[in-house]
Amino acid sequence: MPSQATALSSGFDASVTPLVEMHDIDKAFPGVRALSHARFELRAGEVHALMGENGAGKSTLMKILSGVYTRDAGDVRLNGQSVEITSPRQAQDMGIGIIHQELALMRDLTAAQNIFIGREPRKAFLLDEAALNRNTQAIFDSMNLKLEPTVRVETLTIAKQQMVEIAKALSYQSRVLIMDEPTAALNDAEIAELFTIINRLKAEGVGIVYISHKMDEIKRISDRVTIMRDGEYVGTVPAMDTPMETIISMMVGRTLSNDALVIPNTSANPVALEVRGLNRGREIRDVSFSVRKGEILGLAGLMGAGRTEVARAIFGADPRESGEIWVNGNRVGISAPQDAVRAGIGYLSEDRKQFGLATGLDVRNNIALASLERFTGPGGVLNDRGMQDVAQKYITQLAIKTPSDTQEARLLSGGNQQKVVIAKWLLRDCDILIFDEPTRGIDVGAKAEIYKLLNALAEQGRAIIVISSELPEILRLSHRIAVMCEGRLTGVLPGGSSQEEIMRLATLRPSAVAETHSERRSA
Amino acid sequence: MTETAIPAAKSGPRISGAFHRLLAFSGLIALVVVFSLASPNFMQTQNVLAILQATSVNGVLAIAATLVIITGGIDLSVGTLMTFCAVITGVVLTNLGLPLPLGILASILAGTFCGLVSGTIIAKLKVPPFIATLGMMLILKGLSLVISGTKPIYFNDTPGFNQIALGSAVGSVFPAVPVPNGVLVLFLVAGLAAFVLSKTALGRYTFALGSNEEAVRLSGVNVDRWKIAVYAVAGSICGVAGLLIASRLNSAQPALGQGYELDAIAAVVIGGTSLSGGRGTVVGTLIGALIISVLANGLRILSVAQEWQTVVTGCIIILAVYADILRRRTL
Amino acid sequence: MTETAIPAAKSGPRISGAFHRLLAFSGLIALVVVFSLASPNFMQTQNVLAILQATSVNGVLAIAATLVIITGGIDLSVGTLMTFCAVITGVVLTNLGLPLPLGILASILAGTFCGLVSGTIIAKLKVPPFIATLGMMLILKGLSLVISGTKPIYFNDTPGFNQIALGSAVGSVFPAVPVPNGVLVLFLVAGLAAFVLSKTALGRYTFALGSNEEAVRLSGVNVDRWKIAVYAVAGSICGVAGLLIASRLNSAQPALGQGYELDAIAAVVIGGTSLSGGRGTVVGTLIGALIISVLANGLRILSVAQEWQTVVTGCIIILAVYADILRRRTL
Amino acid sequence: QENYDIALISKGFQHQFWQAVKAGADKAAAELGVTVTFEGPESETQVDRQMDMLAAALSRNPDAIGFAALDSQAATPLLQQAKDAGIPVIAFDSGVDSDIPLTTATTDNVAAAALAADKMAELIGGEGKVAVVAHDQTSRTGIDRVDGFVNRIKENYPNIEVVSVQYGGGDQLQSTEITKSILLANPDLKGIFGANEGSAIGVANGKTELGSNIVVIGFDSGAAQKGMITSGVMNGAITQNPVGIGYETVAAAVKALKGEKLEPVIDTGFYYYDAATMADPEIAAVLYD
Ligand SMILES: Nc1ncnc2c1ncn2[C@@H]1O[C@H](COP(=O)(O)OP(=O)(O)OP(=O)(O)O)[C@@H](O)[C@H]1O
Ligand SMILES: Nc1ncnc2c1ncn2[C@@H]1O[C@H](COP(=O)(O)OP(=O)(O)OP(=O)(O)O)[C@@H](O)[C@H]1O
Ligand SMILES: [Mg+2]
Ligand SMILES: [Mg+2]
Repeated sequence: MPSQATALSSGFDASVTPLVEMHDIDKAFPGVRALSHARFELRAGEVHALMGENGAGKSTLMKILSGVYTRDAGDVRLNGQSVEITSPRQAQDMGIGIIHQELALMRDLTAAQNIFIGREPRKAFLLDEAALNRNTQAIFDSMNLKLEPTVRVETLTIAKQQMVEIAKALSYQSRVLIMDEPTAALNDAEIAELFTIINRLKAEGVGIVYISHKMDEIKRISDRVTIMRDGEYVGTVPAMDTPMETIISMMVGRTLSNDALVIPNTSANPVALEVRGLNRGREIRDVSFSVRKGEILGLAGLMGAGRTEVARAIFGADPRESGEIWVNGNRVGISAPQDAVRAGIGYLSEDRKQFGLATGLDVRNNIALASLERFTGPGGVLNDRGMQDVAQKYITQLAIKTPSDTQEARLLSGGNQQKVVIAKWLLRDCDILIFDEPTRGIDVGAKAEIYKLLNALAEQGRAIIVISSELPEILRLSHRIAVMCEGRLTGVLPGGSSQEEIMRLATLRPSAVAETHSERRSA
Repeated sequence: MTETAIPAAKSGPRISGAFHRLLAFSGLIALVVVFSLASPNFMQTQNVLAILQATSVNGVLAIAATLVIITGGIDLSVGTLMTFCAVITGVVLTNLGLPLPLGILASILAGTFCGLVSGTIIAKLKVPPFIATLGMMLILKGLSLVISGTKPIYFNDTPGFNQIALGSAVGSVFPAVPVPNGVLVLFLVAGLAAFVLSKTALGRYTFALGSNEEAVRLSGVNVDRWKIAVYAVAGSICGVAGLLIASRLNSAQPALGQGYELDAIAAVVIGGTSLSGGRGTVVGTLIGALIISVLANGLRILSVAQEWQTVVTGCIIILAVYADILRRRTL
Repeated sequence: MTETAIPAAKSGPRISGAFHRLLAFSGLIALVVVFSLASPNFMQTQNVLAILQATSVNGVLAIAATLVIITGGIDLSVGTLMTFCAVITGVVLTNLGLPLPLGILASILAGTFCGLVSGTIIAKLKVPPFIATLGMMLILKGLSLVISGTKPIYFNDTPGFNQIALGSAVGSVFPAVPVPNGVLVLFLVAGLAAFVLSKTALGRYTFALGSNEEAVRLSGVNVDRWKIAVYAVAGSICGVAGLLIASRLNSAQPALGQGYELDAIAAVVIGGTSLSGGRGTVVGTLIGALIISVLANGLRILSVAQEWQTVVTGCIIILAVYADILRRRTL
Repeated sequence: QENYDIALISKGFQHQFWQAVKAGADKAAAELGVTVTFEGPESETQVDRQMDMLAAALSRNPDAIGFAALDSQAATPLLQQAKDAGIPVIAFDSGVDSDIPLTTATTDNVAAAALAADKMAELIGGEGKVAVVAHDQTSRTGIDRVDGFVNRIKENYPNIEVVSVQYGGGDQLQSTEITKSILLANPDLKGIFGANEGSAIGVANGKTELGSNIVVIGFDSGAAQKGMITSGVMNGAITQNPVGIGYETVAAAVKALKGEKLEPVIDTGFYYYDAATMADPEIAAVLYD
């Protein structure tokens, strides 16, 4: 194992007082020791990445810093002063802002109302809605974000919701800005935009904590990396000079193999799923494609291209105006998800909190949720024992970090929640699987695990559609790549195509002039 | 209550909010049209005024309930709180013989105070709103009886008192439309509540709390304080309802009030406010309250047997709400 | 209703579920202890049996309400549905003169059918549960009066009928503890409901629906069917309540029932089931129902004046729930 | 003298009528040196709640019980229990179909309502349309008073038509709304009978609000109704003697406890009163505030 415990202040002048110091932080939840002697340090003007596997304690540590949780033990210093942070309000007043991993928006309010909640501009005791929207527009403009301040958050895709959260955090003009997986739902263009903002803030002397499972991002923007494992501090290393493999092995405690993509020849396999002339309004326009048995079809496109819409329409989650769906050469009528599942189609939603997880149920029942009839005996009595066994199997196989299979799903870390939802579909054993952003919020180790799993499923002869906004992921997995833009399928590429080819199709706009970022910028 | 979160308004152009709102009247208008055709007596000025008058107390209570329901809470105590406020007014005006303005003030203060107490129990002690306001409902019911000595308190010594609900300031200017003051009070309260909801910080937090209380808390807002404020405002509105009913009956009837909460909440829900919080309008609640009174009045005007009135009311409430759902779905 | 998602259990080791559940009795036990000390008559067999008897109808209704509330819905029609079922039994046994088992069957089938209708309106027409069951409540109230001709139907021609609630199968074996059959029925229904909730697919879906209905739908589950099933089962339980009350009064009282829904829902919520769905227990509901009857009985035994009974009941309901919240927080 | 504990289970609690019964009972209790408790359910439909109250009262082991049955059959098992325990039972307000109660202190509601019909007929000149606003469709008093009124009209006054009978639960506000809609639906209506205190006041309020001049006959008394009769809004009303009912019930219980013989029925009587007769000593004695 490479040298880990590099000095905390590596690469920095040790005489300057750090913005934030956290020492020996402990935090336990019932049945879980989330943090144990955790350590962290942040300086003004640096981007400090916090890395670790799912459930390593990253979010918990940052929630302690931002006043959401109180620590059980340890010391937090701000500008060298010991502080007690007991509420989010207090953290804000101290200049600590956070973008939470799990979106915390008020769905019935508008974007602007969300951003300025608690700090609404007033005019003689009344809310000044005009100023509110103006200020919001200014923030959106500075982010090059094309969004109406008056749009209700509920109607936004998670990517846009994530952008609203970012705008909200920026509006506080904090000295310390914590970003807990801000890019999990973003596409490349938006990520680039975010990084511009980060660099600007950095130049202004803001200290930024950056949590992400996307390895490439770490190299691109962070100055230092602190690695955590199982709630403990592992080490802090300079981002530039440390090889990625070292960071990963510090995270997972072993080295990961990085298998190259092997594209099997599936052209002779029978078609498993065929979609013909799918249409709905402006979101889905005449989409037709097919997937063969044993094939992984990547579905690429920019945010809002309509990939999720297509998947939901196939699955019967949303109505469609026209279009036929054929499974194994037979036309199937799908008007509700249960029809799709009966036809052997499974769909993993991109929004686990809203559509994937029954947060009040425990891990076991979430995994079994789509397959309950398999465990139902005479008289409707459930075989809980059997459910427990399969739950245990998936907890082991996917390395789901949970004290037991009876832990409530909402208490798991974000990435582990995602694994639970994946397990649900693996257990259901569908012949056709549509995975919408399956690795959102999942750590490198588990990601590799899931890639392996998808490959194994394909080898077993299943047809798989993977929707992902991460091009490397699409390229790493897909045997063929379908690309969408503005509701249309703009092309299908063979596996191993280049990023440029995909991007060309993804921006092949059928519609006339669309506002571009550069136009906005000049405005 | 869980609502299916199918992204509804995905296709088709958005139609303007005003038109949308106009259509919300459709259930009400349908009822009015049917009753007008069925009975010539229905649309007479006097009957229309009777309907409005009949809406006033329930309408005001329903507005109070609307505020609380938008926060995602519920208030079962609106009815008995109204009675309690009426009794307090009775004590102030009749038993203590103080002047009218003090009686009015006492009612509203009593309502505000009780709302504060409920709100505090809910926000600080984390007792679910259903339980806190159920407890309040019982406590206030008992206290009204205790304070009044289980007897009505009459306002015979305060001559102007019954003008609050029954007089007609409008009628004294336009004798052709003697709209009772009680109805004016209803519209005044509605206007104020709508204003508070849309223009003030209190209104903003009311919606925010019902939308995602945890998010509001994480945004550093003092959630408890605002929640208590909402219950207090709702309480003060119940105080207004107490004045209205006392004025109308020219007495504080200590035994009245229980059961009124169901009508009030029904008006709110018929008006399209969701019991899970985060959304709702005062206009919707007014329409809901009107639907209830129009139904009751119309069926009586048609001399439908009482047991059948109940059956028909049940059916029409379901149908009205279903029509509203269909309308929203197809738009 | 929004619940603050503050991580409740902040520190300390997990204690076993059984111990936890035992502590939930604490509010009830405290009440029993206080009343026993205050009055020697309270703990006498006869009075304990009277309390249990008084719990039976509300307890059964509360169990029906529990199922629905766990799905995130609400059922306001439990009280009038109970009455409707009693009236149907009256028609079958007295008016038609059919044999007792058919009367029992009729009550349960009537309940199931009405539950099916409510469930269908909710699941298929997407009418909010509050409105659908409010409508049902009114429809059934009216229909009970219509069918019975607004008069009670007596069961004098069916001699065994009043044994359903009043007889004592236990007493015929152990004469010292003549537990009325009505109480046995309550425990039987509770046991069955607890079994269904914890061991069967229906139970699992009940919790899942209340937890995240959309996630269940997207798991390929026929959400509508299960939802309708829950309301139907709840309806059949109301049918049992109808038998109990009819047997106890030896008559079907057509005007009874409205207002009973509030007591039933109160028992559910006092028992720790959340109105936002996804969690709840039958045992909790039983305790909630017992707390309500013990309170009513104890205060009467102590000859507390009726208006003060109400006040004290309100306070204790709030306190009992608050104590439960404190207990969960400190564990 | 022993301090007897007497439990009165009535049909209601909050209505002024029942409060007047309670007042009579309290008066007797004070005079006779006994303790009295008084309880009744929320509404007169809640037969089972009344059973719970009776059961709790029995558990208390009182010396005697006064009982106004909402449904006499339903109470039979508990009354039997009282008898077995040697607790004397006095019925009040309405009879119990059973030989357990030693006596019944009551009014004949059918006859009382029939008297209201006679007065109504007299005041409207023997012809025209009338209506009834009653408190309850299923309770004994509700049924008796509506039947008493309607049947007397049918039998004796062929030119009078009862166009509507509606029920407002004894709630003043609801009865007001009902009255207004009846008046608006029947502009030629001559009179309305309000079958209990809340209904009667509601009817009078509805009449005032619409500025109508129909004949209103009420039932029971209370300060409001007396005021309305004085002011002429209400033409007159039937009153029972609730204070007397309460008083006689307790007195009978004490007699029974002392082993004295009781009459099978104590008729406490009813009266028609109007502005002219209200001050008569005989009437004033049975009116209450
Ligand atoms: N409120 C809670 N109650 C119980 N356990 C919790 C709670 N919050 C977090 N945990 C547990 O604490 C551990 C650390 O969780 P945390 O959310 O900090 O992980 P993370 O490093 O952010 O992971 P991810 O990358 O998946 O977001 C996990 O095992 C999680 O299940
Ligand atoms: N809940 C919603 N309400 C309104 N519009 C929506 C909603 N969800 C998506 N849309 C719109 O529908 C279009 C297609 O969105 P969709 O989520 O299908 O895109 P996608 O290709 O899956 O992109 P991504 O998943 O990366 O966001 C976009 O214009 C989006 O703004
Ligand atoms: Mg995390
Ligand atoms: Mg998508």
